[in-house]
Amino acid sequence: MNPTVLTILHFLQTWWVELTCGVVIVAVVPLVAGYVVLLERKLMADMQARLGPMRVGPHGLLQPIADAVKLLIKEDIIPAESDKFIFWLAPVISMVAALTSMGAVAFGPAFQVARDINIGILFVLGVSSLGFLGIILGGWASNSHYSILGALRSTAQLVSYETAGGLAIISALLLSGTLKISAIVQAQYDQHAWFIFLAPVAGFIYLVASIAETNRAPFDLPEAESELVAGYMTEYSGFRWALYFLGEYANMIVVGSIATTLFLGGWLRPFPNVHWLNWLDFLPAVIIALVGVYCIYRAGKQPVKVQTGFMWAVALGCFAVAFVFAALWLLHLFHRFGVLIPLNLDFILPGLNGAFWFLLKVSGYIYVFMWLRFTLPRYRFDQLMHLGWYILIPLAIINVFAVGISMLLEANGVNRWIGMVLTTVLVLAAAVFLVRWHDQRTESASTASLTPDSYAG
Amino acid sequence: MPGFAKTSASKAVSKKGNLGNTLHDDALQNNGTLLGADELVLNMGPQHPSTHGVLRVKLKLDGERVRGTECVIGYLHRGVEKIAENRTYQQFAPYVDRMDYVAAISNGLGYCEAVEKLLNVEAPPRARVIRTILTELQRIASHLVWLGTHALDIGALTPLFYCMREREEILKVFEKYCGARLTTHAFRIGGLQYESYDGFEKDVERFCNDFERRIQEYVDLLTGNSIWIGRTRNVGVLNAADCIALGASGPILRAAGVKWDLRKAQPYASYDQYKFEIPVGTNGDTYDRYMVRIEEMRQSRLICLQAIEKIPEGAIMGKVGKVIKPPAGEIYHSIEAPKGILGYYIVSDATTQPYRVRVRPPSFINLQALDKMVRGHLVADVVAIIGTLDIVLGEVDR
Amino acid sequence: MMSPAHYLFLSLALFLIGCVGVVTRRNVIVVLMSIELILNAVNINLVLFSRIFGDVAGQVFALFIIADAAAEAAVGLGIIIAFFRNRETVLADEMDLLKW
Amino acid sequence: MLDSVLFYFFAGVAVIGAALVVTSRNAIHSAVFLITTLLATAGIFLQLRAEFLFIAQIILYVGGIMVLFIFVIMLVRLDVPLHHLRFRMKNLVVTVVIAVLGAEAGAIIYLARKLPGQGLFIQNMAPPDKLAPNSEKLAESLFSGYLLPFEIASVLLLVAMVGAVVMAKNKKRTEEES
Repeated sequence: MNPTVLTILHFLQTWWVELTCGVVIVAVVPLVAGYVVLLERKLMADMQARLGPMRVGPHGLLQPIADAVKLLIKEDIIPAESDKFIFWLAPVISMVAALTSMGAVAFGPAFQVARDINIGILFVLGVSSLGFLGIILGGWASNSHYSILGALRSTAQLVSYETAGGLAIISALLLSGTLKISAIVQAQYDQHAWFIFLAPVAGFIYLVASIAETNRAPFDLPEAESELVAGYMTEYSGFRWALYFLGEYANMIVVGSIATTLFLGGWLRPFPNVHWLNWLDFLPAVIIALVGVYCIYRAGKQPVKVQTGFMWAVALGCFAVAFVFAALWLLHLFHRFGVLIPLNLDFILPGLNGAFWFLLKVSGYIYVFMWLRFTLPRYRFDQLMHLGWYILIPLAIINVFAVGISMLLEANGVNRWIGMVLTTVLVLAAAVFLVRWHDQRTESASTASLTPDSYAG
Repeated sequence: MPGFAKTSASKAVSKKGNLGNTLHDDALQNNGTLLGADELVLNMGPQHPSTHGVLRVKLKLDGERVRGTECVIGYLHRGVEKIAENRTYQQFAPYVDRMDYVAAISNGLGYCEAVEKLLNVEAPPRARVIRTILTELQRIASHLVWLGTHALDIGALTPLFYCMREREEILKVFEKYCGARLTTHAFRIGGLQYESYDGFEKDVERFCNDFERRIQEYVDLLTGNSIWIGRTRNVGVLNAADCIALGASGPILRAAGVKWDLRKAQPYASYDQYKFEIPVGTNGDTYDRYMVRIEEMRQSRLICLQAIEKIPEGAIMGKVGKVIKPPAGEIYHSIEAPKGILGYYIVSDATTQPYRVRVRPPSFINLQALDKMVRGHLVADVVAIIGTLDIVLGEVDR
Repeated sequence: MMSPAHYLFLSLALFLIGCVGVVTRRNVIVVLMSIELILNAVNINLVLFSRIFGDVAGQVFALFIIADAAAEAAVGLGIIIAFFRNRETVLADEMDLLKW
Repeated sequence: MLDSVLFYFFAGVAVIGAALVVTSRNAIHSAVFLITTLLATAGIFLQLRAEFLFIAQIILYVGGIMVLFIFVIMLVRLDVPLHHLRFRMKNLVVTVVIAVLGAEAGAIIYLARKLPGQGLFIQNMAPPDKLAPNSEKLAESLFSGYLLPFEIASVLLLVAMVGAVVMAKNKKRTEEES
């Protein structure tokens, strides 16, 4: 055979999981992001006593596709005095960064593009933080005051909160002792606890910082629609705007993945070490099947025939996925009892199960984002900076020390949980002190006519 | 860093504005500094999500700090006062609904009472009580719109929908009463055209009973929320002296601690028959105005409940002829509209058409306070302050 | 397989381009950026040698250089802002107060 | 095979980016191209098995230093037309650079012909696992043998930070406030 073909085949054989994951990330994430938007609108509607999108498809299920089509065929407007090259480049940076960083995220023990880099978590962090170059450049290139104000806000906000988030991550990395994603998850397995329980304050700080990094409410100042119209996206429309939007939602998934990996046990199921709970491994298949059953139950109540059909289709899809899970499980059983099947699919079942749990946790994390968005008003810029620099960053630094101390205590034979509780109480006391101190400070400052400049924060 | 960007006012409107692009040929003459003393002029509106219509505010910014403002109004000017001079008194009544379209009934009440005063007739007691009920419902509706949009401006998405849900109930009552929801034209000069419909009392009572619980929902979402407090407390402070100097009225004045409410001070309609409190604040900041308006909604609810207890029987129309021809003279009548003191100054030359109608619109006068309130605050506060002023551009521009 | 010479050539190219930038550009910010290019070229060399000899010391020094570049950028840009505030220019040949 | 494709890709991007940094008229464009160059260099680092430096380059250089640059360019107006005042000896400098590069290229080709696989042309560098796991090795080295330089570097950064804050602070405003 032709040696080139052989090389290519060899290449494919070595890298097929990675390639498939890459293709899936590029092809599916935009769709998923679209459905995250739909989910957000539905949840928002539910919390606001209304229905949300209902027109396109049953319960608006086809809304993301309609939105995508609409955005694609929309006129592409480039402002006359803008810097065309950078105007074109900025949204692309935003989205490419988000999608690339997803490459190193391990969605399950088997699904990861950059499988073995030993700086995995740093890669995800670093590359996803490149996305805001897109924001700042886009804001600058649009040649609009709103845009540039949004871009400047975004820069200041990201720089501040990435510091806090990074310090929170260091707490978790202290516990895991490695930067490799699979090893971090393994460490949580070995230590019999998710790191959120060992470093709760760090988890909380990362939650806040990640909301700020993804520009979500209550930290959505760079795109605060009531102040800056749309912030850095003001001049963008059509598909470029969609790229920004996509980048933003992909970024949400990325920070959710980081948080899940570091604090929520990655792809581990709840209580992975407790063997009498091994039946939980069936749960993904059961849950998906139950969703299918629910769809059938709802299908009978649909007012229109098309919708009934659609619901049935969704249900069948769920059953198919559940069947894949179950079939793989059965294969696994066969394997264990000596029935040999020539395919080596051993890694797929834990992989799929892991992916299920992982995505479930990420969804939970994103749900918290949305919930906060519907509930809270928006911070003002100086308040945001003060929260970042006067409270979160000192607290994160203190927390790094606290986690270190509790690890030292554990190494010296103190029960881990006692050490954890002690240090956490100390950190919380520090937090209370910081908040009090800051409140007093702002109270005295508010009497002065001018507060210090907020960008310098 | 202060003063990150500078473009002079003339530049902002000329073709320039790319901060740091190579395209500027006038950069040398203009010596464009971005740092230091000069200001960035930000044109907020007339198309802007939170200027509540077509208000345009030119903000002079240093960084994000506001150094000065200039309001440009008139984008919604329709010449309502001039139109009045070519309409009969009855014909003009629907026009006043289009001024403050969020509180159309209050506008109508003010106008009808002013003309009645000019004619020297009084609406019969039944009409006056029904007017009071509808006007108080309208006050609640107006405050609900204010609360929802104000919260939305500050970034809380959800209260808007809760507020609209309750406002919908009020608008349903209006619709049942006179067929219209927004610009109702509910009252006529001399009384009412329509009898209250069957079950009017019951509808109002049901709404009022529900409403206490609903207010609690907004309060739960906002009042104790530290972000909300941070965004509103000490923001846009306007003390009593400033309020009086600027002519600010309504909740803005009361939030500054001045207990002035025309419903008590110069009772009109049937307000003298009911017991209610005038809520006042202390600091005159945005938070106080919020609290005052929330409390006013509660008081309006109490007024409604008292009023439906005893709606007197009798005629609903006073002794007003088909053709209204007031004697020559002039009259000023003012009422406490949801947004402040709404006054009508009408000059009659003893014809069927007014010689001149001048409206004292509360929004317009309250808007004067904007500049004083926003100086030294951030851009985000401008939005909060415009929200707390509760302006309606239809009334500002007329 | 790439030989060290390839990397050294790349490094030299970046270094020289950086030098051209430092010498020819008038805009101080671009001059600073060119200096970053030069530092970057040095980093490539250090990392290459660390790879050749299998000794991590080269990477350590590359890390120090990155830290140094950060410090340089911070101070340099601070000076530029301060200068710009006083003289309203960032062009090198207009910074001639000492040329009297 | 894959190695050389990657090398030529990254090297090409780096060199073209660098050339554009120096030649583009707009400072923001320069910054964007510098980011491209830095990212390509990061790719080269990865190829040289310096994973930690790869990510340090991305986080520190691109995510930190370059953002600082862009921020300052946005603050400072840089739009004086450049064509009427040019560096007189530009052509000379460019010629010299091209000559040096050409000489180097010629020397490399000549040497490669003469001494294949030796000296600068060795095919097998140290085994890659000698540097792995990279971040652990680097950390050990940094916190044992190079602890003093490391601390000095951190002091340097602190001094730079203080200096930058002092210099960039607007004196007029601070006086007003106090």
